[in-house]
Amino acid sequence: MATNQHLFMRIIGIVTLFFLLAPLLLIVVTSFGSEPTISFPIKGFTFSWYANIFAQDTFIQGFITSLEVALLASLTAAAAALPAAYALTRKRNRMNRFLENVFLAPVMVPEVVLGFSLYSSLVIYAHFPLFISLLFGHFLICLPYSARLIIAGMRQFDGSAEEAAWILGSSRLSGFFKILVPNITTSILSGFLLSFINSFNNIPVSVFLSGPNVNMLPTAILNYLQNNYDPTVSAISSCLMLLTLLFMLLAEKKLGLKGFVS
Amino acid sequence: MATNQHLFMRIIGIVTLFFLLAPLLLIVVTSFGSEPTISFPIKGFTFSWYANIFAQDTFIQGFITSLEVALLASLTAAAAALPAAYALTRKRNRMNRFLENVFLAPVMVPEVVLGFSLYSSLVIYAHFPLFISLLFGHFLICLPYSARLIIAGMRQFDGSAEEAAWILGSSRLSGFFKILVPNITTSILSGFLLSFINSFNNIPVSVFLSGPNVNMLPTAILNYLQNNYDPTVSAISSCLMLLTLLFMLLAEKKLGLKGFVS
Amino acid sequence: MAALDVKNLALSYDGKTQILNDINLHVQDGELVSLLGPSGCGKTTTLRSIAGLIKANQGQIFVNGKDISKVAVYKRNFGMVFQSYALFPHLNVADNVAFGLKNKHVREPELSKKVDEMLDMVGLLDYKKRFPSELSGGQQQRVSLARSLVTEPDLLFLDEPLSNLDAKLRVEMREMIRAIQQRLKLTMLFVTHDQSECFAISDHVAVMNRGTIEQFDSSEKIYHEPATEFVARFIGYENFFSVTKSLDRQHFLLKEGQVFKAAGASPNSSSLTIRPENIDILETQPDADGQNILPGEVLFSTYLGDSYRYEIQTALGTVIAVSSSDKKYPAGKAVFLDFPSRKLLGLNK
Amino acid sequence: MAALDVKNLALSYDGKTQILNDINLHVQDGELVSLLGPSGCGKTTTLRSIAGLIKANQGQIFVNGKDISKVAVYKRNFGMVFQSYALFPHLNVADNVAFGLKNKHVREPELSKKVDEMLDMVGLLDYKKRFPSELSGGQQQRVSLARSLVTEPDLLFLDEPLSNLDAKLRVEMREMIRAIQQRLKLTMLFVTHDQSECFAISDHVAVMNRGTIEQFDSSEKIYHEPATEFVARFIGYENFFSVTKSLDRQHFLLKEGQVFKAAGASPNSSSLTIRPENIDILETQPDADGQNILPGEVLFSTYLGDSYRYEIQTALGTVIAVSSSDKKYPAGKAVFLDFPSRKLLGLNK
Repeated sequence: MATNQHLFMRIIGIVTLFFLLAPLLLIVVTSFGSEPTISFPIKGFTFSWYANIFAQDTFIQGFITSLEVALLASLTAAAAALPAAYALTRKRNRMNRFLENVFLAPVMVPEVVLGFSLYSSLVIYAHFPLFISLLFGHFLICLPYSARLIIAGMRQFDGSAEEAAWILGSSRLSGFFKILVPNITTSILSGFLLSFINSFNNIPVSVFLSGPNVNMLPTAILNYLQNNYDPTVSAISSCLMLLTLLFMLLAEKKLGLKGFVS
Repeated sequence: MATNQHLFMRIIGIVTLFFLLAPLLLIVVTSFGSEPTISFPIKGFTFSWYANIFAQDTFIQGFITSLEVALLASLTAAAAALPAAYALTRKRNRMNRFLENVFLAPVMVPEVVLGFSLYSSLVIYAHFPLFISLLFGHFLICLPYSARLIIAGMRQFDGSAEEAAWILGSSRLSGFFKILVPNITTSILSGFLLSFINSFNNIPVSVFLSGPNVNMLPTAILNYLQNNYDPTVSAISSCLMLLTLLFMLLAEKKLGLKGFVS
Repeated sequence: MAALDVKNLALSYDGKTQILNDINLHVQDGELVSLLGPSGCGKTTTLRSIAGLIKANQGQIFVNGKDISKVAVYKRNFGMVFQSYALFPHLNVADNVAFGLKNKHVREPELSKKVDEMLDMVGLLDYKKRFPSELSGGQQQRVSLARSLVTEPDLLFLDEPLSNLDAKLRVEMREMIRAIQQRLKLTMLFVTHDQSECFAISDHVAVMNRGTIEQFDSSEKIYHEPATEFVARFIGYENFFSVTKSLDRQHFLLKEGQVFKAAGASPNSSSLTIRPENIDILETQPDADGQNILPGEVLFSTYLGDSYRYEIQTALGTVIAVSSSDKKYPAGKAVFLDFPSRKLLGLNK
Repeated sequence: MAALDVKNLALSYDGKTQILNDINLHVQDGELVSLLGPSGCGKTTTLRSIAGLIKANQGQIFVNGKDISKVAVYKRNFGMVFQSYALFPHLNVADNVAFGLKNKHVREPELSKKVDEMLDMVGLLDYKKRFPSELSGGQQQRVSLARSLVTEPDLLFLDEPLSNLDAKLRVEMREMIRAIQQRLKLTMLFVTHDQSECFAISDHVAVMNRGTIEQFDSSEKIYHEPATEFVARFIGYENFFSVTKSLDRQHFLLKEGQVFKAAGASPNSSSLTIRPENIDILETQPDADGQNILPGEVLFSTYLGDSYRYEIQTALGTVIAVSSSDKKYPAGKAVFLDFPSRKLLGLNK
């Protein structure tokens, strides 16, 4: 059975890989096509669709907004998750279990509902500025990723090293920053990267909390596609893939991708 | 510092809870409002928006499509992940590590790119039926969740129990089904539930692979909102939240939520 | 170093179950005292309470006569060696050892000098730049020892420091700890569940059971004169005979009707005990008066390398005897057991 | 049960490093043979190769003279007790034990009868309906034993079955295993790294080192006549003296220039060894001819409970001696060591 097993797995692997990779490759190829609509095989070769990205103000501005929002949301989520996770992992009582669920809960609310409810309450009802609302929505998206990885990292780290630091004359605060934090940087960074990618690529929340001058890149792409079907979208998709790939390679190299994909 | 720590964490917890729960509660409340547009506080009380859900063919049909697609995609993903995870966890070599990354990869492709590429290749280029393409996109969404949880479950299960079964006269196939599978049902079910919820609520892939008669509920809601801002959306959002909540309670009760939120 | 006094230490997490119960300890300056007991007896909790890692509900802790019960853990000037080594994974060996000194604001060149001296003492000077993950368990434990000694603490705590090491290393490490302790005249409190480790290393031993100290005495006294059946069992006595009443200063009537002479037992002993290796196995009934002689039948034997261990069926139940004679008695063999009256100890309940 | 023969078993994963090297074993019907060695010596790999869980590159395995090397593991009719117990967590005790019988198509009422008999034998009949997670480690291991015995296997393998149990339970379990083995005349192969466990239970012992068998002999012979320095070290000899040449049948010139008389050593011995407890410590030089007498100075002593262990500085380096005398020699004390010529063993390299 061992070899049958292996064969079966390879077939699944190859089929998955094909149906996952072929469409992605197709996008990359069509982004260089000279025809005015996306077509395959391509007739001529051009870089003009890549140039066109920069002609579209909505993409440039979307990219900048995406960077800003993803960065700020990931940072604040990590900053909030770090002390919270510390308090949570030191003691295991009912209150802490409840709070842990709160920190991990947003991931379970259907994102369309989350986006719609934030839009209705923060933007329409409370008249929060759109950018602040968007940022808060993305903070909620990022929090579970950071919290999950930091909690896991702290659970894994032997608590007696911290106790040793106290006995050797470190206060609790100093032990936290000198001993605990340096030993869970991988978890903190993984959580940050995962937050960033998810926030950057998010659609359901961003689509509700966008408006004039506040539009993230994925929603800008979606909007553009409603009126155009030209290879500019292929080009920008290729750029996004390239960025994600670079990001992942960096993460794999620096962090060993620990807890990153899985 | 211990008490400061605790206080700080509570403040973060309460703020998060407030900004997460208040908007959700607002949606529930407005779904009962009698005004023709969403407003708060509500002036009158009515169930008519819930009744209106059933008057909108697009919601009913979207719900049915969502159920079908999420169910089929989760099931096929689990069926594919089970033997693949088994082969992967038995031996740790380069080929298997590569294949493991393949099974977990879809989660790392920006969903807007995944949706757009599947639409361009499967629907436009290869002329696959829309429903099949949608199903395949959701299979890709589900696969990482099932694979991740089943792989984790198998890693955790003591392999010598299977060896004991072989020595006691079970073939490899019989050991797999009689010993391994019954001991990782929690992982299998958790993976299935997580797949199902993510598939059911997905927007970025569904939005590209929808069309006449093939439309999932979240995209139907999105479409509806582009022309209307009446409490019907609040009502259907409330229903979705209720469903998710029931689902989670069921999962917590049956599976102890093991590896479900985290 | 310093003397330690613990007075009436008590701990309960829920106010109902008593984890520690009226713990009293006196450790002299330069002495090594062990807390010995099975897992769950409270020995580690006692150590952690004294160190300040756990807050006791009640009791005082005095170091050189000064009450430090209210002093924060990081101001107590103690050292501690953990079972899990508890090294700082992100710091190399030298930085691990220097950590406590830096907290005390010791500066270069004194810092490096002290670290080097200490690493030299534990034989790891060549490993200065290594990281904990690159060291074996024994090496990690030596770094841990160096790290806790370099700050010249008033007291050194060792929490089962050897139990993650293999048998050979365990003997080496315990001799090294004992040698350093005697050379530097350190005051140490050592927690272990291993009686041979405990006897090899300690000046005094506190045997703990269910949160209380059952006996606190010198190693020799604990070994030869266990006070209670629990202590006796824990340190390797295997035969226990219930006493119905004492007939005179030396003779005891057992539950089963036999009379045993026990030369040193107190008249109010509730049971008698003897080590398996102190019972003599005879093939024929001796000519003597037959006192302390019991007939029996060999049930089962085990080869121990230098001796045989027998389970022998007697009128007093199954008796465990160990004989270092080269001759092996087969199962079923009828023998006579001689219980030397000086080796029979009296126990309280 | 059956006899086992292993011929020229060899294993290498990469074709370069030899994991197992020319392993030969003969286990008679009804005999218990142990594989003893440090971790990484290949003892578990040998066991797993014989059981069929690992495919060896070379060699044959015969059961009752029949070559079973090519037979699939699930058709070999063996039993195995794992270190991790390896019970089926989703099945209760009775179903765990019944698992192998069901694979052999044993039907009710015979099935229940056999299961009950076996559970009765290991004393767990009352635990039939419990699940593994509700049992203690010792109980789980007894279920594992029952599960592997109920199918009446030709051979029973035990892979460090006791090493997850605490000290007391370990002694109880090993005596239970030995008793059942002798009563039912089972053929067993037992893997352990613990020499006392090994001697207590085995008829024959194979001491392994780096994938080869260094010595395969009866327990007594291994204990009293270790063939190599590795074997001697592993079973507790601590003093080794290099031989420069043998002067006659009994006298050996040591590297340091001394001459030792060793009554039983072979003339081509490359070193002499003696157990710490066989060295006599004397306070004054004996009147005799001075043969096998060495002056020394006590460096360090350790209390072992029933005896003291000394490190003594001599012209032959540090000698380890154990004295059960009540008298303790302090550090610095000048003593004379007597090495009884009958207790000095000769070793090959």
